[in-house]
Amino acid sequence: MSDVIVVGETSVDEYCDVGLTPREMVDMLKQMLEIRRFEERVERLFLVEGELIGPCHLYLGQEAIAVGVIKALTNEDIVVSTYRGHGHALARGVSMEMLMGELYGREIGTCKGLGGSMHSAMYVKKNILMATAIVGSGIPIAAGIALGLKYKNSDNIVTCFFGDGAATTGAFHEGINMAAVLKLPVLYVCENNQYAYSLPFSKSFAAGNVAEFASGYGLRSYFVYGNDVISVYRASREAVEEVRKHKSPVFIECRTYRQKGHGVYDRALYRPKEEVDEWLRNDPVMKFSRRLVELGVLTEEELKNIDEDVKEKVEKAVEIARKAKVLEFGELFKYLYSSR
Amino acid sequence: MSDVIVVGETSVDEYCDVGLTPREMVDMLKQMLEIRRFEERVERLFLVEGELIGPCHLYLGQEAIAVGVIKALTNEDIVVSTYRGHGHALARGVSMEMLMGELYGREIGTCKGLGGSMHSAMYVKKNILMATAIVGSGIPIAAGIALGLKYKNSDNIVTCFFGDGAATTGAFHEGINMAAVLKLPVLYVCENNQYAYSLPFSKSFAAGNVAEFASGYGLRSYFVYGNDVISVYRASREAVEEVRKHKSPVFIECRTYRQKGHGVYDRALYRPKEEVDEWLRNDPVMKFSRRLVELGVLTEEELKNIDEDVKEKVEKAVEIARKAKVLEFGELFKYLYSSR
Amino acid sequence: MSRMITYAEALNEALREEMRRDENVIVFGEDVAVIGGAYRVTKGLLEEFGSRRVLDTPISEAAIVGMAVGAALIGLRPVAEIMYLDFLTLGMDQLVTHAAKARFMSGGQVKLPLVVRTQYSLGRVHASQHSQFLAPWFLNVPGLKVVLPSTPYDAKGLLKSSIRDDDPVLFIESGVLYSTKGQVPADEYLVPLGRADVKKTGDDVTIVAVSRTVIEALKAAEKLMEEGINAEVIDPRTINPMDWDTILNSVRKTNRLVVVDDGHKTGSISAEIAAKVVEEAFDSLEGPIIRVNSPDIPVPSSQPLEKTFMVSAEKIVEAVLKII
Amino acid sequence: MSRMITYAEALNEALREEMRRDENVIVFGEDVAVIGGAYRVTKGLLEEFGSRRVLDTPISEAAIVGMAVGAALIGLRPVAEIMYLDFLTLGMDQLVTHAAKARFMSGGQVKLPLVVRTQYSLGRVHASQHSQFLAPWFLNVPGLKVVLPSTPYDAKGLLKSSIRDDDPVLFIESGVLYSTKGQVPADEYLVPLGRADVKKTGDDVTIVAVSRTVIEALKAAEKLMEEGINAEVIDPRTINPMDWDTILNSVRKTNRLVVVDDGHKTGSISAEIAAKVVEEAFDSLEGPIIRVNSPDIPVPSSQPLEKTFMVSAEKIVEAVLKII
Ligand SMILES: Cc1ncc(C[n+]2csc(CCOP(=O)(O)OP(=O)(O)O)c2C)c(N)n1
Ligand SMILES: Cc1ncc(C[n+]2csc(CCOP(=O)(O)OP(=O)(O)O)c2C)c(N)n1
Ligand SMILES: [Mg+2]
Ligand SMILES: [Mg+2]
Repeated sequence: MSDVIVVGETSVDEYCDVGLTPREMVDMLKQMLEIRRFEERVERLFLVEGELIGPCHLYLGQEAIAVGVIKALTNEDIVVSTYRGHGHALARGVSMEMLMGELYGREIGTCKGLGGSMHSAMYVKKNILMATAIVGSGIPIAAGIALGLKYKNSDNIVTCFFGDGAATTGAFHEGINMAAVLKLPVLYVCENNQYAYSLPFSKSFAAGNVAEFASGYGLRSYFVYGNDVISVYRASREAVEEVRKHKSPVFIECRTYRQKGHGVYDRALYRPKEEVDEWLRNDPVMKFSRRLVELGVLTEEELKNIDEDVKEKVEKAVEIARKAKVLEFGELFKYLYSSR
Repeated sequence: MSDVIVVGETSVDEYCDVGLTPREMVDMLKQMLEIRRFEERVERLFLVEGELIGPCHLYLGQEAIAVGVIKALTNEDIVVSTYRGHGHALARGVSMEMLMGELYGREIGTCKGLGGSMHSAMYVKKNILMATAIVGSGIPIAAGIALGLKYKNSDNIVTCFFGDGAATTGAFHEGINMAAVLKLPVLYVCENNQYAYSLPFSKSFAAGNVAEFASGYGLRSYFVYGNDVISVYRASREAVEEVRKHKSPVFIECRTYRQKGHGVYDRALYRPKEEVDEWLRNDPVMKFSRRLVELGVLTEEELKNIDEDVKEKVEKAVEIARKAKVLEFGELFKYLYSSR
Repeated sequence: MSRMITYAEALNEALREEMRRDENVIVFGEDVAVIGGAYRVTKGLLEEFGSRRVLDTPISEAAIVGMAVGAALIGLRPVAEIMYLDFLTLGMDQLVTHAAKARFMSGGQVKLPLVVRTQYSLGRVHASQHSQFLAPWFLNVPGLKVVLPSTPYDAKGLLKSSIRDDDPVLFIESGVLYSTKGQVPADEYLVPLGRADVKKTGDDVTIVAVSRTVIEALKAAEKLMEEGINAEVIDPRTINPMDWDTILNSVRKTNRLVVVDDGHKTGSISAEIAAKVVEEAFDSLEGPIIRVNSPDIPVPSSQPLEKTFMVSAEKIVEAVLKII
Repeated sequence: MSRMITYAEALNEALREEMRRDENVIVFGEDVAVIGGAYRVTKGLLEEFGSRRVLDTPISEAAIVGMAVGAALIGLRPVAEIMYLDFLTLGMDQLVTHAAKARFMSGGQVKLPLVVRTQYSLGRVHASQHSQFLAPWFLNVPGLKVVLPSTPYDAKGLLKSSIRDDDPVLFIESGVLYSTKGQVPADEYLVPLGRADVKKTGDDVTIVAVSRTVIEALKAAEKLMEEGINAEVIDPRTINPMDWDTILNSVRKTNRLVVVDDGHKTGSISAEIAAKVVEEAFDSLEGPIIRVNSPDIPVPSSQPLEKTFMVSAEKIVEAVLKII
């Protein structure tokens, strides 16, 4: 990987050099826990309570990426998300009620119930301008947003999340080449969880990794251990600076693992047990909380309290969403056109 | 270009080591002349006589590629061509009358007049199974043909021609990745004439060359001086062997130059004069004929005779095409479906 | 002998039988091999026919359809799966500009015996980007054949015919119908392309319905019966080519027509059927032709809203009552 | 004050005026900058507005449309060119599944003021892959607006309105009309979207025609005049949303309808118009509605065959005579 900047796991000793205050690190852990507990609850709402239905793609196991990348952005930077977007939304500070409300199809939802889980991360007030359910399609859209930012001489950049499966779409190639040729300020973040639905990465993509392939477009490209939030943050901070300064695209591949099935109903029996176990042992939330305790930034007790708070918050969101009302059908026609 | 096999111009001294008989070399020159004189005549039929109309893309300047690559194939190997396909068809031995007939929209045409210039190279009897006018679209189609060949345990391979502009299409990425992942016997030949219509290669593609980018898919990849038919042949022979043996895709980029406009009506004033002149000085037909004379394989006199014969042949094709009849409109409905 | 099996099982049987019968039939697409398809229509094919004939592909819809074009050109009979009809928007160039035209534009030099199988998910809370019923577009693509089965029996017989057909076939399944059951003969049979099926005979009004809405139309016909109205329900099954004779003959008999499909109303399949009938059988018509369709807005995700959005037996009954 | 200018020049003026008026308007696409477009519609824009606002892109139709979506989301008013309507098959996902739905599926959070300009080349010996009239597909895509001008005047006024519109607009030009001339005011004007134009008034029959076929319909009306038949010719100009009132009122007056467009007959724009009229104005109709379209085969390249293939004034006259 000659052309690629590799960022492996960050040792605890290095934590102090990262430039994050203890407070910031605890907040990052809290966000990761919010995603974790939210998704676990959603899973139960589908599989146990049977209260939610339809497609839903959990972010479990990838928490370090959303939190690490988004921590490196300003609130004004734009985000393009996907159908696996709950994590991006929560890391951006979208309220749990609204997110849960969207899953319940309620008017209080981020998209008033019209988008559902797959588009629930689309929330303009938090500068998430798109959550697409078409694999790869966010990549050229992000290029267009970047074109606009550059045109307006804005200092903001756009960050576009997508999976390893997206790397085999035409949109990936056209979009990244376009961004590279036109020099557009986009940070492309490939969350390589090693599966595109049932297809393992090795059978999906002809190159050994996405980062190196992307460097073929002449981009600066990072290959990052994606289960370590601090590693993700370090790489992202550097990458974001680069994008902002040079107004050119930069690429990050984060290696991670989808802890659950592709969608909430998928039991994912196609994966080798050892592989799953290996990655579960490297769970990003456990890893980070252990480190913070080790580092003395947090006590076990405090950790437990945070977790309890988060769980309560999730439960409250469920309560609110459950009781919220659905939009009137007649209202839908208002959302078709802006003008008539 | 670490991962790429570079094949520069072949010196006359090396000609004897290539493994071609003098006779074969003279035949190759004759084919190049056939393309040259055919295209020059076609250009006049459009611009001077005004007898032909519609889109038409001349192969002038690229003759070494069609002839060099196709010489390395057997007649049973499949070819996928494009709208700039007259050269491929003639190098494959498609009759001039039929090709010219197609340009005239006559029933004797390769496609019975239904395809016109842009599809005229599609001639199944010579195993040219597609001539697409949609940039890049032949690339996945070639993968499918290769899938079929491999499935049938055939020793034949498929060769797919396309331009530098095709390298920026989604079809390029999806098609080559597919061929690489499924290990399909395709030879991909990018004729990089340095322009996609008015767009110079440097503004079209983020990477410095297509060959190196393609090696990112894990393919063996060649970067070849495309105005030397012997260089093209040498690289192709090696590449074809590789594809045939390993049943995997191989990539060749031939650097060349479009001597005329994009289409026959385009005066291409957007190109620097020095650039055009430089490449005209390296005209592939002149280059090869001078070498063969130098080598003593051919006298100036014989060369002139061959050229006269070719011109006569072209003129005869024009005569025949002119007089040929157009299909009855009612017949068209027969060609819609194979079955009903 | 016949058994009750699901629509998905019927499709699976069709694939199996045709793969056994003809070595040239191969199957590829996203997630079709190892897990047997997102909706299990290709389940077990990998086990029976091996990885040479059943291939998982990357997420590359344009290349999947393009590969089908190439494989057909060289003599195979590829059956490519596009997981959702929505994703076919990414393969339109290959399907419309290549598969449907290669034969014609080459003056008949080639044939393209390929099938693109896909499904539309309206009715499964999949939201705007996964619920599109894009079938009407393909009415306007000469060179393609387009099939939309509504029952397990038709699904099996039509898929078998599609695979044997020498022309490119777009085979659109209904996601909500996968789990519906119906009688399917144990012995081999085919349902020919281009022939409509009269699902119920009647004299008072003709209801032409497509895919999922056939089920709703039949429910509507039952309710109408209670009110003494005897509706004829016709399922075209193939919309390209359409079996105009069956439709026109029915309208000539009943003199009244309601057309139904799951698409947005404007530019729908129903529009074409209405236009053709008014062109060819104007004198038989005793009232306007009413279309029952989805409204002209994208599909909302929220379940109750999606339900209101969709064509239902009630809406069909209402339409019939308007013209009777 | 008005001048005779070409359809292409009128479009060029529209772009220039809107770019002068609004900094947020930018233009990009293949070959639009340095050479001013394959058909010179964007000629001179690079010189006047510079390379920040007028960009040549690689051959990447999906990314071109996708980039327009993104640019619109962030507040620009991009005008993207797709060189041929045929190539829009490569950008369908972005146009149909993203541009047309983003506002709805987000519960109205965003607006997408983008224009995709393209042209269809039927009539220019471009063969099957470069002559498709795919406009009918977009009737069935709620969330898009679709415009097809037939005169230089309309071309300019409609393009200006499209650029100012806050919703995604697909603007389909006719390649054969680029060189046609017409009166265009020197002063600024707009032609509103969603309003049909009565190109000629008449009482005996209504002819609704779209884009290039409007010219043929007007020629047909002249010929019919010689035979004492006074036809009304309506150009919808915007097919989505369609100005139904104008069409329905005309049919209610003339009681007869012929519908014309350059698409294949089955699934055409004409089908929708016929279906709507029969649904809403059945009682006014005194005869069948006849459609005049291209036949249901791809476009042949050979010039005489293409000519026979296409809609002509003669074919329209013939259709009118059938129902009068
Ligand atoms: C273009 C397209 N093809 C197929 C699908 C169906 N699908 C949804 S997600 C998915 C897998 C995507 O894998 P990846 O990009 O790795 O993201 P992940 O789901 O692992 O986060 C597939 C095949 C789709 N939504 N869009
Ligand atoms: C998908 C697509 N986009 C645009 C065009 C219009 N067009 C035809 S050829 C061409 C340039 C192609 O350049 P390249 O691939 O380098 O091939 P060359 O013409 O130089 O042989 C363009 C833009 C097309 N035919 N197909
Ligand atoms: Mg993945
Ligand atoms: Mg080129």
